[in-house]
Amino acid sequence: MNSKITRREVLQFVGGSALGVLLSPLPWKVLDDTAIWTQNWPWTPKPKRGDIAYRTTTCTLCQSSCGMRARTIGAQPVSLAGTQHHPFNQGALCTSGLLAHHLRYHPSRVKQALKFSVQAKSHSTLSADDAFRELSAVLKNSSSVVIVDERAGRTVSALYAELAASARTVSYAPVSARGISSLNRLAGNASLQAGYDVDNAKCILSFGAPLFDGWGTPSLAARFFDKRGTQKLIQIEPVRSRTAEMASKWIVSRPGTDLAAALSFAHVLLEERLVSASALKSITDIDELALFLGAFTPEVVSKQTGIPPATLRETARAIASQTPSVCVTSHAAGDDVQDAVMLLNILTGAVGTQGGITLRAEIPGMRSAAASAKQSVQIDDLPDHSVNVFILDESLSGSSIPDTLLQDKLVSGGQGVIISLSPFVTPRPFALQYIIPSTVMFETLGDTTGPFDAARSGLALSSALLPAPDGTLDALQFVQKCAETLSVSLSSTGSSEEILKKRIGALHASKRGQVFMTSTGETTDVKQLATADDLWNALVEGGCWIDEAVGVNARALSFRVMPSIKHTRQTQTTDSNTLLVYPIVESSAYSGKTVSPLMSKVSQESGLRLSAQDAYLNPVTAAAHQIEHGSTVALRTKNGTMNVRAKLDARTMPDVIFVSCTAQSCGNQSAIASSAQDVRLLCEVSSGGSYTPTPVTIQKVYL
Amino acid sequence: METTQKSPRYGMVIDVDRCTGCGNCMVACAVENNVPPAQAKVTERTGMTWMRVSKLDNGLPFPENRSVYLPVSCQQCDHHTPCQSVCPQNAVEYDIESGIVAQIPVRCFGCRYCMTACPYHARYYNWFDPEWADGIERTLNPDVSARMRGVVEKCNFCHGRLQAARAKAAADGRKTESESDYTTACAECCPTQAIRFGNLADPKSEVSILSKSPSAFRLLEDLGTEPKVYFRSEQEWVHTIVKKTSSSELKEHSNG
Amino acid sequence: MLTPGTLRFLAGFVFSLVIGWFVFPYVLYERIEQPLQFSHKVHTGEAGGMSCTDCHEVKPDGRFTGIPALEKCATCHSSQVGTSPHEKRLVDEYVAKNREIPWLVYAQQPENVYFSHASHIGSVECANCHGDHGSTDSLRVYERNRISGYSRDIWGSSISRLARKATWDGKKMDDCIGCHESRNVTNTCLKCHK
Amino acid sequence: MDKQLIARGVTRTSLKNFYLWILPWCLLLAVGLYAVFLCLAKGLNQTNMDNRFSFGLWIYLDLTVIALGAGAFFTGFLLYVLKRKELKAVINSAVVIGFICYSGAVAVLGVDVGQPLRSWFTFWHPNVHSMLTEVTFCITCYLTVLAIEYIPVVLKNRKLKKVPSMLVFEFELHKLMVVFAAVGTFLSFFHQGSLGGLYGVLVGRPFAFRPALGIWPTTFFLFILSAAAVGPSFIMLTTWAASKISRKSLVKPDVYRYLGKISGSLLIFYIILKAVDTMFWINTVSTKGFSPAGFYRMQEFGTWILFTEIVVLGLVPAIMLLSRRVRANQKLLITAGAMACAGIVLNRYVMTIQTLALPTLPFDVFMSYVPSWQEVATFLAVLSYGMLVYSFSFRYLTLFPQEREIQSV
Repeated sequence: MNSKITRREVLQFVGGSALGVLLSPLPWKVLDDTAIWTQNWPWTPKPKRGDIAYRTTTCTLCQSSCGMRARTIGAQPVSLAGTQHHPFNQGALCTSGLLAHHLRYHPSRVKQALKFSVQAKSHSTLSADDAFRELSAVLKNSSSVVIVDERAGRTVSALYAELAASARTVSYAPVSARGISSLNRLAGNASLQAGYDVDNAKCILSFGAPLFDGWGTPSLAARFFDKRGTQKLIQIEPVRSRTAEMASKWIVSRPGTDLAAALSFAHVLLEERLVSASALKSITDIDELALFLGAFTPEVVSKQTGIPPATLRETARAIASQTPSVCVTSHAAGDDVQDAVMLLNILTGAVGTQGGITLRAEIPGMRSAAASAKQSVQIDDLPDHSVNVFILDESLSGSSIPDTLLQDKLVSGGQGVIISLSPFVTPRPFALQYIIPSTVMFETLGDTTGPFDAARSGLALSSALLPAPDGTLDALQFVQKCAETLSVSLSSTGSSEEILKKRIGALHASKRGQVFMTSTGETTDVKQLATADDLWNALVEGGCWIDEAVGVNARALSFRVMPSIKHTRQTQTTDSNTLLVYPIVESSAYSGKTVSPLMSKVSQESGLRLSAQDAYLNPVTAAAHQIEHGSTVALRTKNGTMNVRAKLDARTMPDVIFVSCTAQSCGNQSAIASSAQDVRLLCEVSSGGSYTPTPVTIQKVYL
Repeated sequence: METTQKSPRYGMVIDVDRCTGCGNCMVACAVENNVPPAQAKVTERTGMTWMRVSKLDNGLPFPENRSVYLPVSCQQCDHHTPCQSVCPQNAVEYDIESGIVAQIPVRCFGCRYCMTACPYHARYYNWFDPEWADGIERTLNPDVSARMRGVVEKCNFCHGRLQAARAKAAADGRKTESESDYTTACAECCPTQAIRFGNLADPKSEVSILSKSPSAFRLLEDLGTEPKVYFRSEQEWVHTIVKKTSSSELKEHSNG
Repeated sequence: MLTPGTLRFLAGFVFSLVIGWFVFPYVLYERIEQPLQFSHKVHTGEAGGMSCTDCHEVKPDGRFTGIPALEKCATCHSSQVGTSPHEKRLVDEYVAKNREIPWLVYAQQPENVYFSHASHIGSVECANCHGDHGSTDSLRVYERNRISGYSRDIWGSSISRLARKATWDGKKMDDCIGCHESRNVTNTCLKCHK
Repeated sequence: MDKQLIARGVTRTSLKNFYLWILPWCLLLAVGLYAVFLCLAKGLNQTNMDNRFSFGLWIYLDLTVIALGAGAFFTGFLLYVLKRKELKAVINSAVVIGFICYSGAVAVLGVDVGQPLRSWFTFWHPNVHSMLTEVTFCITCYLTVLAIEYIPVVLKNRKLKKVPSMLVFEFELHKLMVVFAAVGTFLSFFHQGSLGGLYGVLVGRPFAFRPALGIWPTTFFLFILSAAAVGPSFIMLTTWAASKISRKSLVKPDVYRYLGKISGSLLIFYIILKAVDTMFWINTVSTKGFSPAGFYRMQEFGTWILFTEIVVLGLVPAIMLLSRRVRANQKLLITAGAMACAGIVLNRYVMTIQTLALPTLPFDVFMSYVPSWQEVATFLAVLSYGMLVYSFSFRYLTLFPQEREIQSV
C-alpha cells in the first residue's frame, strides 16, 4: 500500500462515500429486495398453476366405494370432496379418503419389484420380469397356494376364483365384509351375499363397532342423527368411544367379554321364548344349542362382563321387541364373536328382513359366485403350517389380516412365501416376500362393490385421472400375469378396460337395477339406458349402479350353528384389579392402511387420534402409577415390551390400558426407514383371530 | 342470488352434538390452505392446525365422564379483535368487506405478539420450513400461497375460495360474490354437516338464524371479542362447562 | 476554498453516488432474451387481424388464461405460414416437439399476490398496466432482479421510483394501491393477497 | 499501547490479569454466537417455544434488562435536567450500562423474530395502535441517543484527546448533553411504559389485562415507575460490583446512599400504586368470567408469588432504602438494592411467563416451558457481551470521575 496515503485520508474518503451511498438508491433497494427474497425463498414450494377442472370418480380405499369429486390442476387432483347426493355416501368422505390424492406420492411407495429375505434383514429390487420369472418357479414348486382377496365381488375376484379353479394347487380365499362371513359359515353356504340395512333398523346393538367412526360409510353418523329419536343404538364397550358417546345407550363391559355377552343375550332370547317359530325352525341343531347356551345365564355372564344381569336381560328383550333390529361387531372382533353375534341376528329373525341383514342377489355379469365359492376356502379353516404361498391383493387398501394369522398358516421355518401386490412397502419379517408394485387410486380403471352397510348391493368404477407409473400393475393385469406363470388361460383377458367393459355390458344386458349419474345428479333405471356405453360412461364419470331390492328368500336358509359356536373358548374371568392392555378400534377408516403424511394433523399434531405410539389411561390408573399425561411408559406383557406415550382419558375404563388397533404408517419418511411399532402385538390373539385383553405391567420411563 | 346491500359478515355455526371428532375438517383445511405435514420433531404444541378439534369434557370420572368435540379455528373476532390491534406492522387486518380477520404472512416478521394476544390459541407459527414428501407438492392448491418459516398464519375462512367467488361474480358482471359460490373447506367436508358457514349479516341466512337460537354459544363471550364462530349444543352440561373458564376450573393435565 | 481534506471527502461522495445511481442498477438486473420473438403488431394488425381476447381470454369462472398455451399457437402455426425465422423456430422447436414455450412474463405478479383480470377488465384499459405491449413488433429483453427474482416491470424503469413514466411503469403494491385510491376502490389485504 | 490508553492517575490491573478475566467471557460469547447462528439458519425450532409459549426466555429477559438499564436515563435526567451534581460520579458508568442493556436487548430481538430481514416493515408500515410499534420506535431512537451519550465518554480517552478536532467535537457534544438527556428521558418514559402496555392491552389475557387510564393501561405507568425506581439501585449494584472486582473504591460512599435514597423513595411510591392496581384488578377480572383466585391455583404459581413480589421484594427493600440507618450500613444498603432489583425481575417474569402459562379456554390446560440450550446460550452471549464492553470501558475510559481523587488521597 502506498505509504503516502495516511489513515486519516482514507477516513475522509470513506466518510464521503458513506454519505454518498446513503443518498443513493443502493441501500434502500437492497433492503427492499432482501425482504422480498424472504417472501419467495426458493425452498418454499410454489403451487403449480394451470387449468382448473372438476372430475368425479369413486374412492377405492375401502368397500364403502364413496363417490368423490376431485378438483384438478391439469390432470392432477389437488383436493377431494364427496359427490353430492351420491347413493353410497351422500356426499361424505372419511379422513383418509380426503387425502387419497397424496398416496400416489407417498414416501413408502414401491416403484420397483422388491424381494424381502426372511426377517426382512435385507431387501433387493428387481425388474417385474425377473420377479415373475422367480415367481413362476416358486408357484410351480409349491403344493398349496392361497390367493387372498379382501375385496371380493370385484371383476378381478371372479378371475382369481377362476384361476384357483383351473390350477390344482391354488385355492381362493375371499374375505367378505366382517360379520357377513359368519353368515356364510353358519349357513354353510359360501356364496351368500348380504348387507346390513342399518338405515331401516329400529334398534341397533353394537358390540364395540365404531359405527360413527369408519365402520360403514362416512355418512352413517349423519344418517343416524337425521333419524334422531326414531332409531335406537345400544353400544356395548369398555370405553365411552365417539360412537358410545353419541349412542342412545352405552353399556359398560369389561374388555374382551363381547362373546360372553352375546351368548347370554342368546340365552335370554331362548329362555324367555323371544324367538320366532320360523327362526327356531331355521336352526337345525336348535336343541343342542339350547343345551349349550344353558350355561350362559345373565347371572354368570354378569360376573365376566361387569354388566348387571338386569341390563343383559333388558338388552336381549330390546333386540327381540324393537324389530327390525340388527346386531353388529367391530372389524377387529374375532370369528367366535362374529359368529355369536350373527346367531343373535338369526334368533331375532333379522336375517333376510328389511332393517336387518338383507340378502343380496348376485351382481350380474360375474362368473357365478356359487361357482367361485366351490374353490373358495376360509383362511381360518386352513390347517396351520399348510400353506406354501400366500398371494395377497393389497392393491386397493392394504391388508387387514393379522400377520400372526398368516404366520400360523404358512409352512414353518420361514419357508413360506408371500407374494403381495401392493403400492407400498409392507414388510412381513416371517416369510420370504415379493412385493409387486401396484397402481394406487387415480392411476387405474377398476371396479368396486357397494358398501356393506346398505340394503342393496352396488357397483362403481374408479377412473384413471393420472398415468400409472412404469412397472406398476393393477389387479386385473396382475391376475393375468399370475395365470401366465401358472400357464392357465382365463375366460376374459386383455386390457383392464376391455375386461371391465365386458362386465358392464352384461350388467346392462340384465336390465336390472338403477344407475346414479353425476352429470345430472339423478338416478334412473338401467332399462332407460339405450346402450351399454351409456351405462359405462355414467359409471366412469363417477356414478354408481344399485341393485333392485330383490334378495334371496331367507326362508330357504337353514343354519347349523353348533359346529362354529361350540368350540368357542370360554372367556376367562380376569379379576378386575389386574392391569390389562387391550386394543381398541380408534377409527377403522384407515385401519392398517398406509395414509397420507398429512394425517399427522389428527394424530401427531393435535392428539385427536390415538397414534401407534400412544396409549389411553384412565387418570385414576395413571395416578396410581405416578404417570402424568404425555409421559413415556413401558408396557411389558409376555409378548414383549414397548414404549408408548400415556394419554390420560377419563372415558376409558380404569385398570385397562387401551392401545390403537389401527396403527397406520403416516409420516414423512419411508416405511423401510421407520418400521413403526405395532402396539397390538403386545396382546395375545384368540383362536378366533381377535386380540384379547392381556395382563400387563406399566412403568414410567425417564428419558 | 345477490347478498343483502350491506357488506357480508361471514361466520360459522358448529353443532357440537353432531361432531363425531373425525378430524375431516382438520385435514380438509390443511389440503385447501397448503399447510404442510408435521416433521419428526413436531408435537401437539408446535403443530400447524388452522382448524383444531379439541375435546371438552365434564370433568367427571369414568363412567360418568361425558365429552364433546369442539372444532376450533380462528374465531374471527368482530370487535376489539385482540390480534389485529397488537400487530406492529399491519400484517393482521379486519376485512371490512367480509368480516374476516385477515392474516397476511408475507407482511408478518414473526414477533408472535398476536399469538400472545389470541385467547383462542388459533394462531400458529411456522417453527419449521414447510416440507412436503417428494411429489406431494404437486397437489398444492394454486389459490393459496405456501408460507415460509418464521411467520404466523391462521384460518382466513378459505380466502382463496372467497377470491374465486369474487372473480366469478366479476365475470358474471355482479358486484358482490354470491354466497352459494363460497363455503369453507371444513364446512364442505364435514360428514355430518355439523359445520354451517354463511353470512351473519343476512338475517334470513341459515347461520344467522342458528346463531340466535338459545342453544347457541360462543367461546369466552365475556371478553367481548364478539367471535363470528358460534357453537350449538342441546346438552345442558356443555353450556355450564363452557361458561366456566379453565382458570376457575383447576386442570393440571389435559384429557387426551 | 476547499481544503484537500474536503476534496477527498467530496471525491468519496461523488464516487459512491455514481456507484449507487448507475453501476448498481446495472448489476442488480440480469438481462434475459425471450425464448422466441413474437410480434403483437403482426397478429393484431391487418395481417393477423386478431383481437387481444382471441388469445388472452377470461374463463366463465372468472379465471384469466394469461399467456396462451402452445395449442393456441398451433391452431394457425401447425406448419409454417409466413417467412419469419422465428415462426420457423416456433414450428420446428415447439409445435413439432409439442413443447410449451417458456415465456418470461414481464408483468408476472409475485406468488403471494392474487390478481383477477375479470374484475379489472371493463373498468381499466389493458394499456393502463401493460403499456403499448399489445402493439409492439418485438419482445424486449426481460430484466430479472438478481436478489428478489422479480421482473423489473414490477419495480419500474426508474431505480428511485421517483420518475415514474406512466401508469404502466411499475406494478408494486403502492402502484396498485394508488390506482385503487384514485378510483376509490377499497384496499383490503384479502383483495389482492392469497 | 495499553499503558497509554489507560487514564492518568488511576491504576489498572496487569494486561495478563485482564486477559484472564475476559477470556471466559469471550468463550461464552463464542458459544452464544453459535446458538444464534443455529436459530437464524434453521429457524426457531431450535428453541423450546411453541404456539402457546410464543414468548419465552428472550422476551422476558429483554423486559428485565431494559427495566434495569433504566438507570441510565433516570440518572441522566436527575443530573442534567434536575442538576443533581452528586450523580456526576456515576453518570458515565450509567450510560455504558444503559447502552449495553439496550443494544443487548435489540440484538436478542433480532434473533427472536422469525424474519429479521423484514423488521424494517415496522417503520415502513407501522400500526400506530400497537404497543410494540411504540416500543420499537422508542427503543431504536433511545439506543441512538445512548450511543451519542456514549461518544463523549469514549472521546475523553487519553489517546483520542490528542486529536484536536475530536476534542472540539467532544466539547460541542457535551454542551448538547442536556438536550440528549431530556430527549432520552422522554423516549425512555415512553418505551418503558409501552413495554408495560404490551401486556396491559391484552384483552384476551385477563391475567395481564388492565383497564386504561387515558389511552394507556395502568401497567404502562407501573412499568415506568418501577424502572425508574430500580434503575438507581442497579447502578448502585454495578458500581459496587465493579469496585469489589477491581478491588478499588470508585465513588464516595455518599453516592451509594444517595442512589439508595432515590431508589427507595420511588419504590415505595411504586409499591403503593402496584398494590392499589392489584386490588382493582382482583375486583374487575371476575367480570371477564375469570376468578382471580383461579389464576393462583396453578401448581407453581400460588399467591405466594404475588406476596413475594409486592411485600418481600417490594415493600421491605423500599422501607430499608428509606431508613437512614440502613443506608449507613453498606452491606444492608446493597442487600436492599439487590432485593429491589429482584422484585422487578420477578414482576417481569410474572407478566411474561405466568401470563402465557395460564389457560384461557375451558378445555385448555396449564402449561410450562423450559428454554432450550440455544435460548440460554444466546442470553449468556448478551451477558458476556455486556461484561466485555463494560470491562474495556472500565479499563480504558473514565467511568468514575471521582476514582482519581479518591486514589490520590
